[in-house]
Amino acid sequence: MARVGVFVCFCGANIADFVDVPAVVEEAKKIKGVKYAIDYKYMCSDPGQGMIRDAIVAHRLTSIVVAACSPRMHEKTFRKALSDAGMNPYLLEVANIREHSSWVHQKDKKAATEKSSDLVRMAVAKSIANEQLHEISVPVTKRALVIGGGIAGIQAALDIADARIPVVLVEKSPSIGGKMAQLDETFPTLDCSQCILTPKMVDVASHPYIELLPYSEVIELDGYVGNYKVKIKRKASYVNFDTCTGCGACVQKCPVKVPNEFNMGIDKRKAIYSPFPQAVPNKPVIDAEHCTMLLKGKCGICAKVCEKGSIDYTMQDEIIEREIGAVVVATGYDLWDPKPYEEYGVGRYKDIINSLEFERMVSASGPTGGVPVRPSDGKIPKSVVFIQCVGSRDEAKGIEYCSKICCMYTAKHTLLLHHKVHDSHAYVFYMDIRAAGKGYEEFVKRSQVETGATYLRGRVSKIYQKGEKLMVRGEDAQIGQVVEVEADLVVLATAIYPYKDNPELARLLGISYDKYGFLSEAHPKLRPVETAKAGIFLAGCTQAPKDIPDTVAQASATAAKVCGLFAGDTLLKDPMVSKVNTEYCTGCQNCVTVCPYQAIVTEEIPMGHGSKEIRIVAKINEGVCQGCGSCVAICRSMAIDLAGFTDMQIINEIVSI
Amino acid sequence: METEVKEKIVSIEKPHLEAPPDWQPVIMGILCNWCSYAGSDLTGTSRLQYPPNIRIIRVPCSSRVDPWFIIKSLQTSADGVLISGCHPGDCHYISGNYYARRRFLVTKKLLNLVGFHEDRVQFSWVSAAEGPKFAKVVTKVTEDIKKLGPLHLYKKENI
Amino acid sequence: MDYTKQIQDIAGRLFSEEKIDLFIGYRNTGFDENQVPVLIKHYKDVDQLLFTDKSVFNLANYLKYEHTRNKRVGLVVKGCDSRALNLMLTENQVKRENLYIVGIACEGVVDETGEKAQNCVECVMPDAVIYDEILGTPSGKRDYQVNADIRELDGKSLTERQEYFEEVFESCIRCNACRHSCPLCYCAKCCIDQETATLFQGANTTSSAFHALMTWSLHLAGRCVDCRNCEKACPSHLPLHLLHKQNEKVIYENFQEHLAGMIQDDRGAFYKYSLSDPDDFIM
Amino acid sequence: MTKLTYFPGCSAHGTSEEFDSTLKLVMKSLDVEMEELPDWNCCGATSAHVMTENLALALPLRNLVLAEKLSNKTMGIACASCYSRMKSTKVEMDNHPELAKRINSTIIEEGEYQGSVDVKSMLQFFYEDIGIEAIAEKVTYPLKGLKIACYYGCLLTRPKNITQFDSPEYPMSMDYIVEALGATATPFDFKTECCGASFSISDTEVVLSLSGTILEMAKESGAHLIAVACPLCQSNLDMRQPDIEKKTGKKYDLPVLYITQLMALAFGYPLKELRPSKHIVPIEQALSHIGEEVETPERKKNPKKAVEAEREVE
Repeated sequence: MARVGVFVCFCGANIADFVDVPAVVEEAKKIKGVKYAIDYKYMCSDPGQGMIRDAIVAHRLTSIVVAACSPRMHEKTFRKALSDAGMNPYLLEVANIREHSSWVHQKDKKAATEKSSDLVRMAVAKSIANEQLHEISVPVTKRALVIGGGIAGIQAALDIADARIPVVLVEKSPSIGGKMAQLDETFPTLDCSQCILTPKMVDVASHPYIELLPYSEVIELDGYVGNYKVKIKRKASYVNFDTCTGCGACVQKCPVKVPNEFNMGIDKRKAIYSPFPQAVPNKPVIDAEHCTMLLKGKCGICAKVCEKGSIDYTMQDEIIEREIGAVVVATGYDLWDPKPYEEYGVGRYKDIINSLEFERMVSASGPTGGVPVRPSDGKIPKSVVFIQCVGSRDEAKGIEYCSKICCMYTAKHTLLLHHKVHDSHAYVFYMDIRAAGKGYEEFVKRSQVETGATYLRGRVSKIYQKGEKLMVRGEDAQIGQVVEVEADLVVLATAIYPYKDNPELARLLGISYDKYGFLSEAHPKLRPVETAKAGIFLAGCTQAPKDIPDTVAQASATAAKVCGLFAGDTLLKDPMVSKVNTEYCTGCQNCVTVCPYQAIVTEEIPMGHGSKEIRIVAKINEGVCQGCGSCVAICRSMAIDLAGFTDMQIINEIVSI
Repeated sequence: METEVKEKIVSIEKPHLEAPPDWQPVIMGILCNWCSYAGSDLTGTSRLQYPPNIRIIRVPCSSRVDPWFIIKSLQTSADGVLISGCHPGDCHYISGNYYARRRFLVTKKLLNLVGFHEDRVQFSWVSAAEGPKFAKVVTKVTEDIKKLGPLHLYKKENI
Repeated sequence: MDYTKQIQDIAGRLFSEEKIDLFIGYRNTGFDENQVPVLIKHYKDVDQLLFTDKSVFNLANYLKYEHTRNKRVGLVVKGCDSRALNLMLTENQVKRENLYIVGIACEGVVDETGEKAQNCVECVMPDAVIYDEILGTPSGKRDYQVNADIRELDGKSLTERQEYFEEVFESCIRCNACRHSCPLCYCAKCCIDQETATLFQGANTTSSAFHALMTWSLHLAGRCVDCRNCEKACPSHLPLHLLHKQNEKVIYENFQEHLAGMIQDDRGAFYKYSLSDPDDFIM
Repeated sequence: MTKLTYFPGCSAHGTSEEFDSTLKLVMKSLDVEMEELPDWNCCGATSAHVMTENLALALPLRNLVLAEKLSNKTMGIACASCYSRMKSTKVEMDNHPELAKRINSTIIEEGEYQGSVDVKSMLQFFYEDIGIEAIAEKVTYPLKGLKIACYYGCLLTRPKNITQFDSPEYPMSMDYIVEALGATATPFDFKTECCGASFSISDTEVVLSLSGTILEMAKESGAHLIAVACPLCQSNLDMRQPDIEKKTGKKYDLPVLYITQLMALAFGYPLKELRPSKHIVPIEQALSHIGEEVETPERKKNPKKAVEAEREVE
């Protein structure tokens, strides 16, 4: 027999002024099952909670109703009061008579009082059906997966590993380093990218807590926060990394030449290659698409010259499985393809390049030995036009958003150009200079003063060839005239675009992405590094365009999140999750399709008691279930119910008035 | 015109007994925890007034609402039902309100077929920031139901 | 339409090849020209089988019962029956490998008056959509048409509809024959009989009938294939199809022309959604 | 036998008769039956829509409605300006039914607009409905050796959302046709640049400078002549050429021929059929290049072979 205690709060004047609280108490006393009802000035205060605790003991109450402010406000407080009195905290129900009554019916005290009584009645009815619930504790596998070996992935991996948490770092290309490894110098300090990055790369390789899986891709992830299982495909490198010494003899002798991705195809690499001199791991891989041996079955020079005999043409892709507790996604970005800008003659003129190509040219270790040259004739350009916002901030031909870093690196490029080719002159077509960041504005100023670059505010409308030169025609909005600039080289600041495989990756991870393919954070302001799926975090340009400092900061933030997640041996979880009554379950599995979290699996149970025949029924994975109740509402046989919001509780509420 | 039609319906839809002069409708409000319930709290904190006829039930998500609850409400206590959830795309549980939306439409139409006025069961998307909207919605629903008069159809006490 | 011979041959063949343990078909009632379902267990009985335009019942219904479970069953399905079967397969109620399905390219069956039955006149898919072999020449999918009675009801005023259905619910005796005759009502324990539901309602009242039938039809919304087994089973001859047809109409018109069980692994309309679903009825 | 409704527009019966006549020849050899739109009216060109939008829509709409009375599915339009007006009217009408109703009401005695007839420029018709291969087949006198700069002007491919044909900035359809005729299309950046047509009377200076650069660049590209598909382009580039030469002091002598004239020639019609007399800049000299040896332009890489192509073995 239920023994409900009702505690009605004055909330100072907030409730008392517009609701006849004593009347509500009197009404409450009449409700079937209510053993004790009382009011007090501030139920949430210590004495107020004290009253609850004492009453629970004194009147052997089986459930508690507090009529006060919104449960979103003080539910936790009162639950604590219950557990302090040795009662299961989930036997509490809150009747929201402040937000839902006293504050919204201030002109009609009678009606407000009646309504409050009804709300109490409903709460009592519900509380009678309440069950004892216990927080679910989920075990945690204390190992993190980091997807992407760019600066974001590297930073996240190192920070997590430094907390003595094992990390699996997966990188799709043969070496970690990402886009940052391709850069020459970095704004606003102009320190050389390689010099600050490569030490970190080496740390990754040598860190006892990091398992580096280069030339690999994540192909499957199941499980839930703290208990993920990941399948990783390790692509065949045809080189045995254990025995290979990285001497590079094979690379020298390889007769096949193909465009070098790392250098944006400006020069050629071999079919067996390691992307760049400081690569980590510094072992070559064979590019199966181009290797004569693998294509035609003859050649095999690399195998001949390899003293260690590390070359193995029969190597196959292997699938690696790991158990992990959390995931950091750091897949970075691609450059947007400026094909739609036909008026620029993109693709028709060799001497129009994108900024990353320029970056490679001016890089000391780059294909042109650090001097920018015209791809068409190899001459050193004297007049260079930089065009900003190619794709960015252009709804018509490109994308709406601002790529954030172009203003800065273009300023950097003008400086680098000035340093490498002293008698050169830079023209910059821009829309706005966006230099928000520590030392950024100063840097732009500096570059303008040092290089004397001509900044033209306006869009470029056409580029055409005139003799050797490229004629760049655009508007100079400040003088309101069309200007034509004679250029030897044109550099397009093409937009940052999400890594092309993001949507596919997002699908297999079960997280969401926006219309461009950037992975979506859980909350734009308050949860910028989490995804909607617990235990999966985002770092770097995979979430939005970012510069290096922001990327590193976000990467470290994800590390902090992961460490927090792994702080205890188990995760505590709200017990308001679905449960299956296998007796009624028909195994139609509609709930499986409806569940947004893949929290419902199937299990086989005996047909009847002691029976040999088996049948399939639904099984809730409490760790994953978020308690939305979608499955409950669609379950025709009412075999699923949601703890805390059971059919019985809700129907009780409905019929109580 | 609209009202005329309603008058007609009112007069017939309560064949059993006339509404007492001081009659006040009971409206069952089922709100999702993350958007609409929060929104209704905001209505309170910003002291926006609305008619006191609604009785609010909190559910985690509009997708928790089994059409059965609606039928039950109409069969037992309520003269009208209002169900409110997160705007499409804002569902705290990713897709809950999309499933709910389908069930709501079908339920509404089915009830209408068997003789319930469309306004008896209403739905709304109210976000956590839309305190004023919640007040507006409740006021509208209450007025609609008042026009329709008390619902005796299939109520147990009439059998 | 008469496939008696072929079906007898097929059943015979299946028994002789020991492909099946039992065969579900139709036979004569013995006292009038109507037919009843029959479960054939032995080769010798196959000559009882027949199939004409009086073979009205949906035999898929018998797959939900104990005595067919985990047996190798051969059965005859018309277009509508096969759609129900499709859903039962999708919802894991039967195992495909246990079935030998004799599909019929149906030309429509007759109702008690001897006229072509309404659901056959309005049938969207007369041919079996899933089968091991099919009898007759498939005529393909037809255009969806709104049920005549629903169209008529739409014309009526709210009040007329309300009075009409009040009578319908009043005449229901809560015998649950509709439920038992429906191949898609296979729940171990129907929600209507569960404590939560029964707790607050009188036994056989208009109110409880309203509650029961509404819930029932909503559980079949987006799943009902309009075989009208329920209606044939109803002792009070309630126009149960009205509820289903209304739901079917709303779903077809609003949710990408969804029709239940047309393709395999296509679940009911309530177990999926589209971003473009109508939203205008929501404030 | 393809059938086509033919909308000549004012210039085809005036300044650009040679376009009209050669077009008919070409269509004959491509066995397309052209049926001139009976009782067609002015498209309104640029003047109408500076007056009122209604007029600018009503005038073309009448033609569209008339065209729907004929059995043909497509209306081919000679003049680029007429084409632009018709097509944009069609798009407007198809996308805004209530607007369509309103405008239609002003010319209702001509009939109800159905939107059943498709509107195409002659270039578009050649490229899409006839096809490059079909054109190449008809060639009996290949224009080998002839270097041609194809000039599309502003309206044939723009605005993209109206024309829905070829690339708005760097179209190639005419170039392909020219190649099909055996000639060489030169890489020409100014193929869609403005020639200043609308100023040809009001502010000639503008025309001189704008058309000037076009000729300049065409010459740069090494072309012997310019191919056009629009009477206004033709008249501007051809008629103004002497003045431009006077202004810039350069000698271009770049004859400006209609694509149809070149096709007619390649299809084996005698030179006189091209009506050389109609041209300000004499065309014979340029045409004399036919038969000269030219370095064959590099073929496009077969994408399938791309991997192979970028892969080189020492």
